[in-house]
Amino acid sequence: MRRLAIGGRIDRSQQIEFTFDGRAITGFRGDTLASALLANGVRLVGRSFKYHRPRGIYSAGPEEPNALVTLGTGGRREPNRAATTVELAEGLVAESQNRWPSLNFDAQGINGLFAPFLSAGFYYKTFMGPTRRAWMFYEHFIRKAAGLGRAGEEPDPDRYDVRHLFADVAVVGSGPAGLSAALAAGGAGARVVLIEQDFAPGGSLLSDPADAESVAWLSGMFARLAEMPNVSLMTRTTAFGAYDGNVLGLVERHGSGTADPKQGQARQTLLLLRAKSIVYASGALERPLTFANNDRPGIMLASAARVYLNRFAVLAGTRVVVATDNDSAYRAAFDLAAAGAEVTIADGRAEPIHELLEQARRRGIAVRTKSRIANALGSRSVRAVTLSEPGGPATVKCDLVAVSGGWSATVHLTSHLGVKPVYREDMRTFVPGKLGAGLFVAGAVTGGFTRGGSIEEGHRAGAEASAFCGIAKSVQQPVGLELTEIDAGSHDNSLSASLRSAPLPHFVRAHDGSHTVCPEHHRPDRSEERWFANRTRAGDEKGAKFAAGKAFADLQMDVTTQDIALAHREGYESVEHLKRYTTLGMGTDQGKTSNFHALSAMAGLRSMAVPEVGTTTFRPPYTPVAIGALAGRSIGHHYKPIRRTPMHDWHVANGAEMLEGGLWMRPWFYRASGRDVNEAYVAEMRLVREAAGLMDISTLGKIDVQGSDAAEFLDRVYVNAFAKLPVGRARYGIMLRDDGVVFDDGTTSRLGERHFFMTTSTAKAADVMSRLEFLLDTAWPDLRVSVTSVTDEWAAMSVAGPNSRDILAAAFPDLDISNEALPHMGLLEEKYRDRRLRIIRLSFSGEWAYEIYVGASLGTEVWCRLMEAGAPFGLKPYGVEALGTLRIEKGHVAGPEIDGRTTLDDLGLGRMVGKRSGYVGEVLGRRAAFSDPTRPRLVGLRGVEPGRQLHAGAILFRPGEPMQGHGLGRITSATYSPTLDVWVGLGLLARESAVEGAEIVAAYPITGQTVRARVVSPIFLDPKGERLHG
Amino acid sequence: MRGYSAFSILRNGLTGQRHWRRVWRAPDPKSAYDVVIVGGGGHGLATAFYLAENHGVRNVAVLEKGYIGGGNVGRNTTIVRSNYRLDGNTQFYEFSMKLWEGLSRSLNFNVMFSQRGFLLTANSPGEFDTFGYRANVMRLNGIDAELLDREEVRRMVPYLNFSEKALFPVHGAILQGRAGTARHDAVAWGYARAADAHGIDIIQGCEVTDFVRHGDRIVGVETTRGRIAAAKVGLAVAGHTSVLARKAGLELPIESHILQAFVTEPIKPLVHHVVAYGADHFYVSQSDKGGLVFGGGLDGYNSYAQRGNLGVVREVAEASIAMMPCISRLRILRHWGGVMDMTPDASPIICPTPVDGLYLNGGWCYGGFKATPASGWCFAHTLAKGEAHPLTAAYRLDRFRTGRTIDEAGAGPFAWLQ
Amino acid sequence: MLRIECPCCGPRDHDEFRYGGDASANRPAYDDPDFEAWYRYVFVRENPAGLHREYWQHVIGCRQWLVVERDTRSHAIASILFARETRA
Amino acid sequence: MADGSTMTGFEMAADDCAIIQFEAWDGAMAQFEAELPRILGGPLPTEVGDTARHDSWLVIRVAPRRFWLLWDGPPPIIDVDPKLGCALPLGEGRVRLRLSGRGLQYVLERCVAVDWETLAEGRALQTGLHRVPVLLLRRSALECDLLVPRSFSKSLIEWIADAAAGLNRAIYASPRTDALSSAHASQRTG
Repeated sequence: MRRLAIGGRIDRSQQIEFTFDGRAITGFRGDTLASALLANGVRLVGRSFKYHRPRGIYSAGPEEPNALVTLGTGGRREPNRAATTVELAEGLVAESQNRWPSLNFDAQGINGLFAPFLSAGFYYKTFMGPTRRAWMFYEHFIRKAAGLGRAGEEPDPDRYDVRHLFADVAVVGSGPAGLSAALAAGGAGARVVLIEQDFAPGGSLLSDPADAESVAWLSGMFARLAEMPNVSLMTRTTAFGAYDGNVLGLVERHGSGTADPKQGQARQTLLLLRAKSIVYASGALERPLTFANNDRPGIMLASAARVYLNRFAVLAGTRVVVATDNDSAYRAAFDLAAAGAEVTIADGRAEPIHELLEQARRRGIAVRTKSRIANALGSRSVRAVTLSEPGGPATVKCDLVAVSGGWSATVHLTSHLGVKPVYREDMRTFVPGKLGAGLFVAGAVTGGFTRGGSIEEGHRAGAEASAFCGIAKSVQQPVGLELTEIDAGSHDNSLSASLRSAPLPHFVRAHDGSHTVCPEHHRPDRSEERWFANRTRAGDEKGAKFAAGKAFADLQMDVTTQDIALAHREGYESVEHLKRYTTLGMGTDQGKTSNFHALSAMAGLRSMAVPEVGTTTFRPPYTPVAIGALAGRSIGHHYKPIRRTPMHDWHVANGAEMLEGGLWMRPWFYRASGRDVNEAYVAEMRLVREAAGLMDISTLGKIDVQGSDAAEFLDRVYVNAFAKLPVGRARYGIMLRDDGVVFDDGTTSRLGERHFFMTTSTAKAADVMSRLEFLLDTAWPDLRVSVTSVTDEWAAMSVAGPNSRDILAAAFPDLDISNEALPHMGLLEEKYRDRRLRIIRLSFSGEWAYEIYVGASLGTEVWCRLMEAGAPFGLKPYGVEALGTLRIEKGHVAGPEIDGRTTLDDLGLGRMVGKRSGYVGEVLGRRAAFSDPTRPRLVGLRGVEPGRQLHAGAILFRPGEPMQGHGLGRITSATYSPTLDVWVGLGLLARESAVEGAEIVAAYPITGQTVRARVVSPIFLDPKGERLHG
Repeated sequence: MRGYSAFSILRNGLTGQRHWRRVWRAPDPKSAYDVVIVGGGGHGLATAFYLAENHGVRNVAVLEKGYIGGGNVGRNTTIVRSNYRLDGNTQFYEFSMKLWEGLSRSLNFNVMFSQRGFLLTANSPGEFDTFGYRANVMRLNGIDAELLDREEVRRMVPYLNFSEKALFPVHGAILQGRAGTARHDAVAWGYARAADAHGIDIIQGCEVTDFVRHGDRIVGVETTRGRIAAAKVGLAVAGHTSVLARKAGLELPIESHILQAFVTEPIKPLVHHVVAYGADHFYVSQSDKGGLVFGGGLDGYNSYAQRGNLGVVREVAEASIAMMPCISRLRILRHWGGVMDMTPDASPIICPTPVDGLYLNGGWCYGGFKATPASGWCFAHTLAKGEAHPLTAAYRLDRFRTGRTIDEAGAGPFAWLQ
Repeated sequence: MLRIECPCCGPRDHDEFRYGGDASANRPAYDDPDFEAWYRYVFVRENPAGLHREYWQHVIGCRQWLVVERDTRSHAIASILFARETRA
Repeated sequence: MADGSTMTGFEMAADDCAIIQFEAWDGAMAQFEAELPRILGGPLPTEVGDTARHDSWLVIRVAPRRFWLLWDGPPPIIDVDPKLGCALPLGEGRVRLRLSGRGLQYVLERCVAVDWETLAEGRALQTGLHRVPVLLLRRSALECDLLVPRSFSKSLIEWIADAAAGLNRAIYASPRTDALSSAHASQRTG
């Protein structure tokens, strides 16, 4: 293995230092990690998943099954990256994985000795005893042995971004078909996004020798595309998934030349591309060959050997056996020979075409027909292969085996939306099925593997795609490759900024000027398939003695042909069972190189045709996607957008401990009130009961309801009547769901004959709003009602406590807030500094209280005005914890009681309905079970053991009853009542037991506590409401 | 059935795995059975097994239109727990848990039931209160449950987000130690093998296209492999319940919705429990192979497509990092969707139906996997005796009419919000 | 990602919308006391594998409730109307 | 496609503006559309998303029967015939963010899932910004306004500032609102 002195698309002037397993290595700009390792003679790159066999570099792309490494350290540690897709960058730290203590000596290599017992699914058949929990014991060791790389436990320090993109035509893949499609669509005037996963565009053309005519063609295309401002080329961008609505999920990796992103730059960007039309020009992937020890380092795909040679100037071996069942590998053979390697071709076919044989002969390449590799020799590196030939076995020494088992069209994206691929017999590959409107395919993904054809198809698809978008200017088709003049000089100078974002390959003439008509048709025959099936069957019969070693169908998952045979023998013969039983195709490569052979093996075993066996479902992502990229910027404090009330900053500045609820930040308690929440809420309750407290209630949902039918509308959505509510008065109302269960509660005030102001709970505000709109749009469109959320419009605060009237009067001396002008449940609409001011006298705490609404921009001003005016009256702020406990004393239900299961009667609110009918939830609210005697009913619970705490979540039992099952109910809310100096709670208790005065036991088994309590009225405080009315 | 054991592994290892035989036969359907179970998923296969095992009913066929275990039993996040609070659910799921605990041994098939603990974080004081209620109910029903405070959670799962600035800080958690995961495919295969050993016919590639009636009674099914007569027909087809039931003239309160699941690349052990996020839709465990398996909420609209939308993928990714910041750099290998048969209260329906001869096992929502053993046990009872098993007495179809719904989430009759 | 073409705002990602379920179920008149009618409206679902009439509200947009016909197997959308346009 | 790191210039400022919502009753639309222009002294936009500008006001059609009147300065008092429709002030509940600069598209692509390139100048649309409903008004090639709910405004300003990380940007707060204080903070750290 060596780097050639000239040639390739690397920039020898830019050296890049990196480390692999601590060893400092140098590569060049334009290298991948894999090419740089190969160039430096690193052949052993990792250990396999199950048997810990030595593994090298197998491919040159995202299909890589073997060369998985861990990149980075600390929070940047990233396991299982395919070295073939890692763009070499300065300071890159790579580490081999799944080995201990070292890559060269791996203790778990011993697993190979136990291989006879570690067949597919062996774990389903054992580890079941001696005890029921025995599995947990075995599992511990199995888990440690499994897994690939080790992940970091520190947070990821890097930034990810999300971008929303729109295009007329998206083109996936920048090979000959994709470039032609982009040119046709772009030329027609469509907005085109051309997507390339590699850091260099060009697709398969990048693997041609630098002096090939295709290189000139490529630079010609770049030049033409660069002149089109409506065409964007995105390199380093993987289309990982196709989703409904022609949405493509893309991940763009930002190459900054260094291993880690620069300050402020995103490491990756998730691009959500909404395209009117999509052209899939995603190409094809070469398939391996299956033979004993086909996993040895030094064995790689023929196309990969060619990529390393021509693109990266790395000659991966000097004595090469090219094994193939089709024509395409001859290209690799010819190029390797031209680079000076001694090449032998083992062609499994009986009669390759004469022209190929002739060309091989001219290059001094020995072609052996009807020749297949039976076994590879060597352990950490291949050193020879045994060929199975009609005349008997032959051994050929070699240091590189380049294999080609045909090509599989990259159909993944085309089948993400459930379109099953169909089998194309002549090319032995699955190709995309019938796609929906606006979706097109071109190039190798269609199973056609000629370049001329790809260019033509690409052009046609691009034109059709733009026509689909209603853009139909025709554009001249690019000339076919065969006709192109070579002009390797004119390439990158004319490229626009949009193309320049990709590092351009350096086109250098190769030392060997010769070029040839390369085989483009891969002309496969089925002999390989039949041969493989026969071998598998033979293996099935001979068992462990099969061949000379393991023949891997799935290199990454260590699934052998024997495993497939075993799955078949045991009846796991559907492709999905095969996959699930053997784990075939479940690796990070998603079986890109393994699936087809496994399918054809199973087809052979079942004596069925490949399409009858079918294929497994292709799932996104096409290649693994970092979770961080999917989350983008929605992490940390941007995880969710937070809502702040107009007085937020005041609360924070004045020592409030804030608590999130429904994305609102609300004062939980104020630190001035106590050291912790328990101390603080009691102090804040006392404050409200004894003086006055000020509470920010801006988070309540607020809905403006207007129109001549507004009263009628409210009569229907609330269980209680609003039509007769006088202007200037407020009323508490309850809404049900259609199934008769309580939905939400709140207060609605009448501002005018046709105008109401509704409040909802904080939690249900959005649901209530949407439901009201639903009823108006779908059920009662004849009602003249307009509903609009005004939650954000108003700052709202509640001043509550015996001193509240004095405080309000002091704050707004011009207002008449006498009992006559503003009675309980009365409303005043006034002006404050030319803005609307709304004061409603109502109480949640049970104290004399006012709710004050003012335009949000004046919220803090009015709040401060009240605080100032209230200071002499002892006014202090209180938080939601105190609010939630104050209302318990008063027996007001809230979230813990309105839990989506309780009815009006359950909550003791049935009387609100009276004799009304025609409200939402009425009919189903009369379902039989809603009057069961075991149905819960709201009760008050008063602790009878001094100092012993009642707990929300405690389960209620009759005294002496065994404490098991679900009890008679539970405590929903509980608090210490400073007013009564006992613990009190609200509970839901079976109606038959909800007898006031009865004693009940509240059990809290988690702490082992049981507390006795008495069933009382839920209204602990001021049952006659004297505090409210004065 | 040849027994599986360490010895059989050893013997086969030394003899080239030649002695293993088919795990279940591939019989042609007979013309008539005592019971035909439609649906070769976990529930259908478990039902078949318990019909033979508990009730001696062996003349049974399980008809599967594709391959067995191809539906939700093979595409879930493998979580097994019994941490329910409402009467009806609590006992049923705990019974299922007990069956899980002995399942590998009763089936002689290692379903890899791993009781590694299910930990659900509480991310607000209010949520912690409701966990107290749930934990108390569990204890009172003989189910293990613990409440952990913030520090106890930190000791167990130090990689969660314990930042003081976290938007949804960890207040504590509820832990069920006996909960865990099982190897989902193995459950289908294990039941299939055990049922097959009792002589039950498991027929794959056999789609039921219609029902055969005699008067008002269902007396068989039409299939792509011909007519099959049956004294009783049991439906266990999850997401496809509505479509088949309608062919039998049965209207149901069921909607089909997509729930997505995700798996990352395999890594060395990192997540040792099942961990779920109380503040949003996210739950994760690590498979024995090493991949993190996780899921989120429903996609939110009726669907029969076994794939999800990218919006939910993003939401799940966001929630995962909010709960577990170190997950950011891990990569998703695959994501897929299962079709959930959602009911208006998110609880299942197992009962005889108003259509004579037709029995229903469906409406499992997203909770079907953990219920598999108990569902099979109770549905077998229902089919054998013609009446509900006491443990599934509450899972009646008419509960929506009577109001005896079992709505753990309190989300109301909106299947997509459950 | 579904793309739903709001009749007045244009095509948007479905996460701008709030799902409202089956639009083929007939809501009884507000004062209709017929238990069976309400039971069927609230609970019984055809749940077709195929074309499904369903409500969506463009809640992060014009707030209009829409009736969308969508295939539940392919997610292809056949028609979209304002709910107010669909009343008889 | 331009690379964000080389793009310069993005400014964001926040202020208040008066908004009045007009809604016509279903069935009274034609009369309403005849009446309202008389009161306003100018025509109404015809399609949702269209705007009509007068000297001191801008009307945006936000829904088939809804219009928003935006007004710099104290809100006008406009009575609508209750037989035709109704009016409602909404300006307190929203903050107007004014975004401009060559980096505008860079920022918007990272914030909203709508196509800026096909949004004509003078057009408005309602969409989600970090899943919060906002109204986006394109004022010119490199300028737009976002009307965002006041409770979310601080979060959204931080969100937009975060999207602009990597751009040279200036973020101003109008003296009339304190919503931007944290945006300054994020600018320092970003």
